[in-house]
Amino acid sequence: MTMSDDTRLAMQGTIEALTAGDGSEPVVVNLGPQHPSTHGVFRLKVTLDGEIVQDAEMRIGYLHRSMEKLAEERSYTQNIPFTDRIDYLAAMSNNLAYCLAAEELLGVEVPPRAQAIRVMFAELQRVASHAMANGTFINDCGAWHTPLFHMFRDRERVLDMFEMTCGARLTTNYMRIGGVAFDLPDQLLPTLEQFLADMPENIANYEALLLENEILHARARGVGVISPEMAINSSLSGPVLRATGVPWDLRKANPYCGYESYEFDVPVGEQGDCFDRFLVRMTEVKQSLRILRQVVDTLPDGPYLADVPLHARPEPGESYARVESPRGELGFYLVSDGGPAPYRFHCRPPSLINLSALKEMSIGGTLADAIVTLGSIDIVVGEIDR
Amino acid sequence: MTTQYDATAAMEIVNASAPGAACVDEGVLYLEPDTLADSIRTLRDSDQSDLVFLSNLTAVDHELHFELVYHLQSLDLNHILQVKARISDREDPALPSLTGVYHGAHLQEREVFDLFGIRFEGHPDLRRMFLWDGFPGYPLRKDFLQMPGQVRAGLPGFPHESEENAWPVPGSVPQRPLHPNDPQPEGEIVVAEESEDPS
Amino acid sequence: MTDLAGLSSVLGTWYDFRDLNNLQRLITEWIADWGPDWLASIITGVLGALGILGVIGPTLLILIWVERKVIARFQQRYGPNRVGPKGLLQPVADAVKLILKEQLAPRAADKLIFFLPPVLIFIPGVLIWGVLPFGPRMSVADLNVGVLFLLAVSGTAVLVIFMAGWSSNNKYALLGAMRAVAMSISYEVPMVLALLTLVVFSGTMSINGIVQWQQQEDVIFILLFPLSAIAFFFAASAELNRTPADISEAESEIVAGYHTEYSGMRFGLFYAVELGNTLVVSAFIATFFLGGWWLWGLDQWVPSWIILLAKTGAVYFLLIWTRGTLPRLRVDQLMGFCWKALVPATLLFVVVAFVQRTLLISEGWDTTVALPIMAVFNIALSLGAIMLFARVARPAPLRRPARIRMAGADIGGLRAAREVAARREEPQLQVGGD
Amino acid sequence: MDNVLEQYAHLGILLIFAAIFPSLPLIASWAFFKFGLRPRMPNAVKSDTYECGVETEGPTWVQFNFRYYLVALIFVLFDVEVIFLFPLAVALDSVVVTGMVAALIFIAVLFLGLVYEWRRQALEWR
Repeated sequence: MTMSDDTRLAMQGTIEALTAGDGSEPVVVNLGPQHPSTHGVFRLKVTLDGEIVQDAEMRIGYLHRSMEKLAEERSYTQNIPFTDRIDYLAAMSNNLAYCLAAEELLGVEVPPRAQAIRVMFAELQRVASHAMANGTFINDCGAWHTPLFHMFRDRERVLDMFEMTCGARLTTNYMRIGGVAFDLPDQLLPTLEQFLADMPENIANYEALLLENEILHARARGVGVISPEMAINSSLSGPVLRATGVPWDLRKANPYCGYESYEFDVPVGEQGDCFDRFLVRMTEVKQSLRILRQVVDTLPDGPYLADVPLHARPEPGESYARVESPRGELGFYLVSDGGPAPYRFHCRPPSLINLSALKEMSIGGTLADAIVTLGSIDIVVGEIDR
Repeated sequence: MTTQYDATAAMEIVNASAPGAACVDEGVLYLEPDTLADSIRTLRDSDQSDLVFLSNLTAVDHELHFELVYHLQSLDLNHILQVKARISDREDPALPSLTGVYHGAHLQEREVFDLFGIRFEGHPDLRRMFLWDGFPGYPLRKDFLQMPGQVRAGLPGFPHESEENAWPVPGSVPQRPLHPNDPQPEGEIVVAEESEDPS
Repeated sequence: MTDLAGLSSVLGTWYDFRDLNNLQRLITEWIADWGPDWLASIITGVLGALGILGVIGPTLLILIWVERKVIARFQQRYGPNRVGPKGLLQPVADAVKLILKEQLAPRAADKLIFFLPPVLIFIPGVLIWGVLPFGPRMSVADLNVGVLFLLAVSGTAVLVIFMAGWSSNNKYALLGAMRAVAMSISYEVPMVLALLTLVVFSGTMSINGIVQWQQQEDVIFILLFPLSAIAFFFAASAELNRTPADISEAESEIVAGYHTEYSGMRFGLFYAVELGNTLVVSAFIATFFLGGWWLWGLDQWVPSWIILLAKTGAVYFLLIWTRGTLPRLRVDQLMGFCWKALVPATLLFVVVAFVQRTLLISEGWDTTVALPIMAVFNIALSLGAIMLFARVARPAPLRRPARIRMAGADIGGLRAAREVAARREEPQLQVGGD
Repeated sequence: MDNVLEQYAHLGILLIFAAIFPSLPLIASWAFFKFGLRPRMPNAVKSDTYECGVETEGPTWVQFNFRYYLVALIFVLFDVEVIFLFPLAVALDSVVVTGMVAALIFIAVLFLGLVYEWRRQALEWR
């Protein structure tokens, strides 16, 4: 039987209309600002066709505290507590980056013991922050808080050590221009030794629970994929960049605080998907423990703080210092006009810039994938909004 | 160790394709604002400079002019270059957007637009990011709190908070003689309509 | 068992708690002495219904505590431990709080349909208790088509969920309701097929009949049809909206799914129904696949309903365990798993059941010899089928392993990335893959 | 026969109780409201549709592409046809081999249908 072209076309059209679900309308759904998995007041506005994300747009600004403006009114030392609040899950790293920028501006030499202590706390902070990142990531995949609570246990121990040293757990305000605020208390090193002794077993437990979990693989593999070219072009950094296979780590590329004297490796992924980001973080924790071991073994004696005037007035000039924070490249750009306060204080926030490619990562996936992708980027809203 | 890329070498690369687009002053590379995007594209694509990674993009208000600061990084060659561009027009500062060169410039340019009021021509989605539409003025400008149209010192409340905290309606702004460098309020102040979301 | 010849035997059965049905029978016969037949029937019905609700009500309160405590132990927490001894009164406090809480209804909701679901959703959940045999004759209604009744009644719950989601006029609720419908109708099929296997093999659609068949043949169905049991367990946990299949109320995606807009006691009822359904489904899994009230003669010494409750508790613990351990699947993965793995697997075992049953009947084999052989054969077949389906139905991205390499001295951009990727050494971490 | 009806009557009684039971806490809640123990103070913000704290955009009741109407169709086919197997299963004692062969042919047709759906990507999400 032959069919006229018209009939064939009409039939084809009918089939296409049926299979494409024509006639349906997109639905705009807001995830956030008050949503269980946006990790703060962050809003993701997605346009859905059924369950498929057609468009994703982020709306931020619910937490804006105008830190950059406030900092222009305060002296260099007074600005240190502000940096805690930028990324409240990695306060030590933020302290460190800011102090490095201020030291560059002031030309301060930091004593070796202070350098080692800074590395110790930056790495402890990385362990704590990655524990939080991985735990909440599994939660975003739909687990019922169990891995999160287990990882919180490690984070608690790190925060206890922070408290022991500087009296605060979250907003530590520990680093100073020229060193650190206090020397290590006597109890710290034994506690840290115990922590280092216990962690390998804990990590082995997490790996046993999570790494071969087929559902986790199914949820995170091939989701939120980004190519290395696109990642570099989008200025992504940290585990998100390294998961694409680009071995860029400022601790190796531009060592600060004597990172060049410690042995560690930079883990990189292959696919650039959510699972690789998770694995890179898991592996980085092990490398951080390796660094901590070396810091404890080679901790030098001497002063912990250089002699810097409390209200120093640097020469007019500018400095840009970066550290590898748990979330990526964290930079502080300071401009001095010779006054007691910075003329311009700018923070390069990894959380914000890592979101550059969120739309590209989410489109075409399902709503659930968009949530997993957002969780794998590991944002801190305090750092996005500042 | 990340090295500083030589500004003179970068200037030669830029000027080879577009003469006069770059100059070096006290060791810092300044680019002509009009051809900024093309110059940076040249620096990105050149094998010698290879500045593929936009590390940082921000602006500084130097009162008489704005200075745009770009930190460009080469990952493979491990060097960094600081690039600056100056705009002296305070009323409608504008320069080409880098979004065509670096996708990562997208959010950073929006941030600079939000806080400094510098327009980036060619940016696909240039809206306020941290502050809500209709926020009067640009907070990181040095003259922010002396703005005309500011009824009293300090910031007004959020639009929904109360009547007396509501924003100055354009007609009700006390008319004062404006300094030539001050932004004109008419074009900038938009009354928050109904109660749209604050982003 | 009941012989009402004399007072001593009356007392004998009165105190025989193995089967509470005896008590009911006594009442019926006492009423029959002076009243009409329908009165006896109604009174026994009312007693049965009160008995069921008397089980459900307190059990729900205890179960909330159990679930929170057990999950807390998985998560290295204490769980509720402030209200009452060991926190046992926490659920009571919660219930009081929910009753005293303001009940909001969104302006945009379809009010009539919005108010009905919290009540309606209870009905299928309670009704299927009616066909659950607690003992040899101990059920509210021992239907000869009990299996069909169970499937039909439990299938209506999804309508109520859709009513709730649709009438809320909320996008999360609508998404949750849509997901619930798609998932429930899909998982209905493997559930039906898994039960069909049992019906074919035992030759009866009466639920009590299935238990009695297991008693008679001294075998439990999970040994004979392990894959059907697994499929039924997973399908049931999907119908219950529990992790790993809780997509219709996935909190990290759509806040609370279909009951997002419900507050106060209306939300409390949804919450209670979820737990109640979990309990009744555990009981049915125990009945169908673990022998129900029967346990190799122990039911002669211990009241049969205690045996059933113990088995139910074991299944319930398994459900809590999966909830506390596993992440959630995506909606398309759940559908794919249902249609590409569970449906063919259960269909395969329906065929196996037909063939084996026919062999038993027509060849007249001795079941004490034939059944163990068949069990071994079926277990081997199940393992083979699981391995086959793991290969066929596995999504493409999972076939490659995920690898983490160490960059070593190569630090940089794309060029360094290529160098790291080209190195032939073993990756530091390699997980997954075929 | 009478016995079967009695069983269903019991289920009917259970149905009534099943409707009353969940109503009790709601009635209690309502009574508490009457005694002034439970608040009811709706305002514009409270009775808004919840959408994470922002106003909802666009209508919710739209034609919604759930991409699973095909599955709904397959479900209807499967469920209806599988129900036919239940009587056969119960009556297998009397029809034995003939019944088994009939059942196998029936299942084979069903299975072929499933395989066809699978091959035609009807079971995929997209």
